[in-house]
Amino acid sequence: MKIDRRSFISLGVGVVAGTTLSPVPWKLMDDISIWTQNWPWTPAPKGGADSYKTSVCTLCPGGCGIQVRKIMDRAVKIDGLPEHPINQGKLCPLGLSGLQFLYGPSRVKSPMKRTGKRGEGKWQEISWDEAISAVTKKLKELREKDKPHSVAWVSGADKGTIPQLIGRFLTAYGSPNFIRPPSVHDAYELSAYLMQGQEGSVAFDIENSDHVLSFGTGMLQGWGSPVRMLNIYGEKRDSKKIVQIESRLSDTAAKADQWVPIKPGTEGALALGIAHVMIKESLYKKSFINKSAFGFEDWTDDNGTRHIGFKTLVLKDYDPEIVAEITSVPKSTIEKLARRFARANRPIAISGRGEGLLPGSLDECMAVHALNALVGNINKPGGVSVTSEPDYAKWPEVNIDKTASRGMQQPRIDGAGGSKYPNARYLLHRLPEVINDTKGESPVQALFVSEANPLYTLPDTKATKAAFDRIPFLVSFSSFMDETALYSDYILPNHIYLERYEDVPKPAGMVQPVIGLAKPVVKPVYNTRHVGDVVLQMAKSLGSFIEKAFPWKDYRAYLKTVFKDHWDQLEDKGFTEVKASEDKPWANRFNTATGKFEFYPSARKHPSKKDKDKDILPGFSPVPIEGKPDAYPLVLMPYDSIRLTSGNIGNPPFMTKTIDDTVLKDQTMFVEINPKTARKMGFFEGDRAVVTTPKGRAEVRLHLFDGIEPGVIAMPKGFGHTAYSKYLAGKGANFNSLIGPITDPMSGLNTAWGIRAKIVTA
Amino acid sequence: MKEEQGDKHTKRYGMVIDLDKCTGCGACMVACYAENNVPFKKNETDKLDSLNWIRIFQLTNGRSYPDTEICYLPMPCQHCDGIGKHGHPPCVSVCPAIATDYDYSTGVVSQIPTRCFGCRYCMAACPYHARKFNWWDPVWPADTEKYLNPNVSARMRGVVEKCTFCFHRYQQARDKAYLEGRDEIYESEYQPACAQACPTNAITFGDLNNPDHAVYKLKNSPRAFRLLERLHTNPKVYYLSSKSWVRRAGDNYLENESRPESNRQKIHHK
Amino acid sequence: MNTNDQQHPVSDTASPETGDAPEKRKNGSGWIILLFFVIGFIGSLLGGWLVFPELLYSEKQQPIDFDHELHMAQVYEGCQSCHYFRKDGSFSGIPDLYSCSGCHQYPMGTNPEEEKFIEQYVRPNKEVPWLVYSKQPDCVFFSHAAHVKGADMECRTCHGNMAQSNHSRPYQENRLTGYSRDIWGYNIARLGKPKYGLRMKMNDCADCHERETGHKGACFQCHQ
Amino acid sequence: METTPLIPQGVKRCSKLQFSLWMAVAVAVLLWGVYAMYLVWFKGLNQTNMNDAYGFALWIWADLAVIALGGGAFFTGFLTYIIGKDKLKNIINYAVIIGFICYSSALLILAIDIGQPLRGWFIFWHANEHSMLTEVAFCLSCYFGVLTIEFLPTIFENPKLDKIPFLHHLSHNMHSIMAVFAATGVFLSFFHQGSLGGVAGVLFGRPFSYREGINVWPWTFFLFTWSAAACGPCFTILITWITEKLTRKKLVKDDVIQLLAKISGWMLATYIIAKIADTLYWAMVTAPSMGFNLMDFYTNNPVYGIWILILEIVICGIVPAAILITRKGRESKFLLMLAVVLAVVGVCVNRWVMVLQTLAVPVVPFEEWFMYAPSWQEVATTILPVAYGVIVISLAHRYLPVFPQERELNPSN
Repeated sequence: MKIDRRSFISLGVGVVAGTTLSPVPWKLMDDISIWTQNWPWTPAPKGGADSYKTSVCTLCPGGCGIQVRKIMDRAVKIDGLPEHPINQGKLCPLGLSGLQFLYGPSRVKSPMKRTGKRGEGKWQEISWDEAISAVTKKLKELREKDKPHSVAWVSGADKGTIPQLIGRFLTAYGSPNFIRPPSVHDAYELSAYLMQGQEGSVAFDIENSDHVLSFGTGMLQGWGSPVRMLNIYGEKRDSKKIVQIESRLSDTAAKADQWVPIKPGTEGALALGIAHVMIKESLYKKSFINKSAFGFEDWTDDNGTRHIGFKTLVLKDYDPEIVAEITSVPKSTIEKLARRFARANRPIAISGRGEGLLPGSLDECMAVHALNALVGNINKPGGVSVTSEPDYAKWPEVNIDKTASRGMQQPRIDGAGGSKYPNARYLLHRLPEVINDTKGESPVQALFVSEANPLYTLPDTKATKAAFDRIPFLVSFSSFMDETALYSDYILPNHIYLERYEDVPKPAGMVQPVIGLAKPVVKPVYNTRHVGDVVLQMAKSLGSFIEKAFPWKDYRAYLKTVFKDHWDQLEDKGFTEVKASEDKPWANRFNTATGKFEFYPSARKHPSKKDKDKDILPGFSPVPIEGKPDAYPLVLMPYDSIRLTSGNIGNPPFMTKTIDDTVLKDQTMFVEINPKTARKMGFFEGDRAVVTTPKGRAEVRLHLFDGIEPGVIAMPKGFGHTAYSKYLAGKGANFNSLIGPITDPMSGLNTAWGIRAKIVTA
Repeated sequence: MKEEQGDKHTKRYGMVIDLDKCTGCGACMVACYAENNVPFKKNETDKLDSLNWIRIFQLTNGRSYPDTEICYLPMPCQHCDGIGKHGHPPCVSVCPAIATDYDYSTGVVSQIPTRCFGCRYCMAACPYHARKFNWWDPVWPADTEKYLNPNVSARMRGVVEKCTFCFHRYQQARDKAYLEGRDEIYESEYQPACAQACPTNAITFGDLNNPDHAVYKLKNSPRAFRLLERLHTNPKVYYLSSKSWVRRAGDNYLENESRPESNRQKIHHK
Repeated sequence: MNTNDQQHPVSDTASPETGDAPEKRKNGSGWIILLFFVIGFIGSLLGGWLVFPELLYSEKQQPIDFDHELHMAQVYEGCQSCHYFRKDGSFSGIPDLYSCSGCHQYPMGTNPEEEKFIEQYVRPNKEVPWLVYSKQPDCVFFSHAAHVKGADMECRTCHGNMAQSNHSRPYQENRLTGYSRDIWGYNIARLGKPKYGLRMKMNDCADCHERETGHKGACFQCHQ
Repeated sequence: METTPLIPQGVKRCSKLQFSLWMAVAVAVLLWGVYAMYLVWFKGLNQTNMNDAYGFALWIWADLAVIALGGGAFFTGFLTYIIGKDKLKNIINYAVIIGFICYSSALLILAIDIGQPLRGWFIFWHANEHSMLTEVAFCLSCYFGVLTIEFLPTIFENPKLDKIPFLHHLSHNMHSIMAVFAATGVFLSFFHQGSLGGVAGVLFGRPFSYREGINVWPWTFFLFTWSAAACGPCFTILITWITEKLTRKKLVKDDVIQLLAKISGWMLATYIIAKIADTLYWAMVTAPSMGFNLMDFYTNNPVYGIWILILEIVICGIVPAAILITRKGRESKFLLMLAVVLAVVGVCVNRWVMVLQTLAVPVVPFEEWFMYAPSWQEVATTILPVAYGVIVISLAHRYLPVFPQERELNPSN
């Protein structure tokens, strides 16, 4: 038998025919497509019984209740807690992204010690024992050198048990330098303290107000408790008029009933112009002014000196014609604004810019607050009230030794509460300046940072970095590799909110005294530790009287002691209402020297002696910004977007994904410019440009936007991160690197709302 | 339909989005990503290469400072009923492999990524750009794979995906109803993630055929309009706006052509 | 590859010029050519129908040999005693360790499989990696509630008479797709009555739905 | 080498070296395309510049264009076997080969274009009979089968293969029933050319391409078939001319070309009248009912504006039609070739417009024009079929008796 080529071909044909009639090709074709439907590299999440855990979101001070859906031990979704009084089942994009923080790529997975240069990102994982002993060693060393006051701790909040624990630790250790980052509430609280004599948090009963006159507050962009504000907007839209005074058509302005464009920085003048119309047309609430106000009319003091009152000042200096010139708001608009405000049943005036991370000018805040007094809507439903802090976290004084006592008597490094700024409590923005201005050894020898990211959030990034370079010992407690963590010597990563217990104080601006409790909804994903526990362990390690000041086993035990009777409800429902013992928010009770609402705040201590009345009364002087108009013809302002976090929490990938392509394209951010300004300068939509300010420069693109005043340009806050993960780092520029702080001479607060700038083609 | 016997009528699930209330916060988008296992990339700024089942558009009235107005418009899949009797959306009939269909019992337009072979004809057919293509393999960095929702399949590279009105939630609600021996599911039992999250309650969802559901009344509001009604896509997503320029921006009109407010009602009840 | 071995003699004997004189060779080699065709044809048919299915599937044993009949005698609510519906209407499927260890914290009998279960899983608190014969892929939403509660179907209609089994049969897995062999069925041609329960490819679902409800149902009825 | 039996008798072919060099260039281009294809298949469609607005782009255009140009095969077949224009037998082989190349390229491009090539067979197995694309896929595959059958006899006529009696007889018998295949081909082509037109025409969400029509078939259905029948033969003429220039030989007699050109001319003329009527109805009735003016589709477009419409209808429609239907025009070599090129460009522009401009025009009023430029991978995979075509034609020309008149026109010395 000969086997030739043809036999072979024949065999092949037979094989083909046979195979075609066998299941092989058909089954394989099917199975291969099934394989593509179940590619091993496309995850198929495991199912199982689901459960819901309630907790509170602490990503911002909003205090929303959340329910976390879990499948077995995985957390798969965060939704709003329907029965929660603040958010009523709703949630903001940040809260909804929470699980990206829990499982995301920017977490610090274990305690770390820096091995490379600062900020280089070279780390060595260490154990918790090593980490805590390294920190306490440094603390002991500083105490031995009699310098406990050179330790400072930047804490993201000053209310709640964790900040109080930290404060107590510093007290026991001997440092007065507990510092919280600035907030618009600094100005609110200071105004309320000066004009009403009440210490506590300022609440705006927007729910029950029927006319909201907002001087630039980003009510729908993250101000106060964001979901509360959005919820009010959606649910009570028909029962109130909202007027937004702002130089940019922000989301809030766009959704307001009326948008009043204004020359930026002149909001205070407009408030006084409105006051002028109200007084002149006798539209103010006489019953309140006559009975409960001081300093409205001219008056004579005990020494027989004649003082001018608010009325005289406003009638003399703030005629609508003059105000129209200052603010570029037409006179007729000012009059209409005043009449509508005065005639509303429960009008409320609110000052502040955007989200509220900038305290702003005290004068402006007081001028706006004076409007609330003119309509008598203070400490009333639908108005502004001051609620004192609930006293659930009060413990016996700490017994401290001489070293600590000496340390505690040292002036605060940031100057708050000192002779220059007696009314301020924290002035974090001054810290870099103080350090940089000190010759020789830095006044801060060790800096602890928890739930804050000053290297990103402080104005003038360059100066901040220079100051940090002079601090020999830098510890971050951040859960994430943020800018400050990346720059520190040790990272002692905190659990994130979904892994830890923490009480959540009443959110800013809220009337109802809701206290929330964040609870661990999943086991800690990484080798992290609760910062409260770490503080307790540090105290223990320092020993003697410091240890004795902290008689609790761990943070949870401490928390349970604090909340006593409230604990069960907190554990069960996740929130409770805790009222201060004598709190009557609606009581018409002022604790000023006169017992009245003071247009002329006698408690306003002012270093200058000249022209006292005008300086003490709420007045207007243009809030200065840096830069000369001839070199920098434009004004650069930041804006807040609710889709972009600008505080210590970096934007999660989900939120970055929602950002429009007219705000960020590839890695470059857009600066908004009025088409008229752009045309004059020869720019078109999407053009690349360089923005330069006296503090820095940034490469940007231009977005032509009709909703911004000609001559003003605006950029979003929250970009320009250099840390976190590739999903955030390197996108756009940080506004804080383009601006420096401007200290309000009266309050010490930062007032830098913008800076002069120029743009040139890139 | 043995298992559907209890149904009193055919449902037509739909959505009413109140643009007067929408502040453009993006909560709907994020809630959707989180619920539906939508992945994310380093660069999501190319909106034509970015998986979004609902996307917020910013509309402006085109006037200059200070008369400018803006309006946010969230756009999910419109779940069109289509020309003629319902069941003929632009995308369904074009799919060569029946990877998308119109569910007559709920009115939901489905998309089955495992059936889809990625020809993208449906994307060409959809005037709303509601359909998105998986140009990339989805990647969940670090431990983010752990948060994936087991009720929604992750999509592989090379297929089309879109908003499903969170139909898995309907299925879950049905399961519960079966267990409890109920024929109907309650309005509150089936709400998509976007409607659930929306902080201003701008998104209302329910059965457009059911007079007890909130959407039934809202869709007949004088503020109501739909996108591209003139194409007879007959969407089940309605929008509300008190501003006439916004209502006009929802469709194409010839110059000098006025928006026929009265005709609109006719199309509604087709 | 034996084809290569054969090719050499072929090219040796059949020199290039053979192509020019095909007529001469034709008579003698006709049958051989046919024979080769038949060899190829029958061989690949046999390979395709008999060998291929064996190669396509791998076989695994369940971690514990489970006696359903024995357990059925101990429980009061039939299958749903262990394979129950959760409150939200979802189906629990194979019980987790927690459910089993309710009874089996300590040995209840002397069965070595039970001992193994307690030793290897209950003590170290480790979930049993059961292999699910009827496991559907991730893209499938199968509503047990609709079938068991809504349509009053019995478990064995689809799953076969599991309740009377005394041993866990081997689990066969498709090497390419990772699917259980039960989905396609044990007969590669998908003919005849299946050995265990029903075949569970999409067509099988659709056919049954068409029979029972008059239509196949919309995509989203069973897909997620 | 000239005597090797692989090359048909009595014809002259270039040297093996020359041929190898020529092929090497073509193969190099082909490999570039294959590399791009590999990238697309293994890394996914992110290798392209397509996006969610341009789900269809260069490839689908190439597909549509190549099928329209391949239309020469079915229409010439129709004329030859069914109408009985025997003269065209002298070019039908080449028309079939060109058609074969075009259709196999189209199938390959489709296989690259889909996101899940391994599931491509779903279009047959899970077919949705309502989808134009299903119709396209079925007719395309079937017609490709028909073209293969039509091509086979020519292959079997290779002198070496022809010596195998089985193939010899097979080839002979196939020739005799070729009319049946041609008829099948015409039937299939009518539907898939039409359904390709239907692909865009049925999109009632796209006012730019949506057309009313008869029953389920929009007007574009018929216009596509018509234009393919008109321009396909022009492409055959063009390729024949290029082949003649490259081989420096006359391959087809002028009267054959003239006949084909004349028929094409009349097809084109009638087509362009229908196209103008369709455009007018669309511009004046269909589009305005959807809220669009004609100019809405052509303004805001930074590249071509209204000129693309003028190019398609006037320059590449009316002009070539006018040339081809006049004897003088046809008989001038220059004008004939100009007309043929314009007609080919015209049909390509038409397909381009129906695919890419359809997607570029924003329908939602607050969206903007969408712009697109192909990536190199898309370009390479689109050029791949050209290289492949060059290779197939070169091989066919060298080894197969494609042109019956070649020997007569080039008597060997």
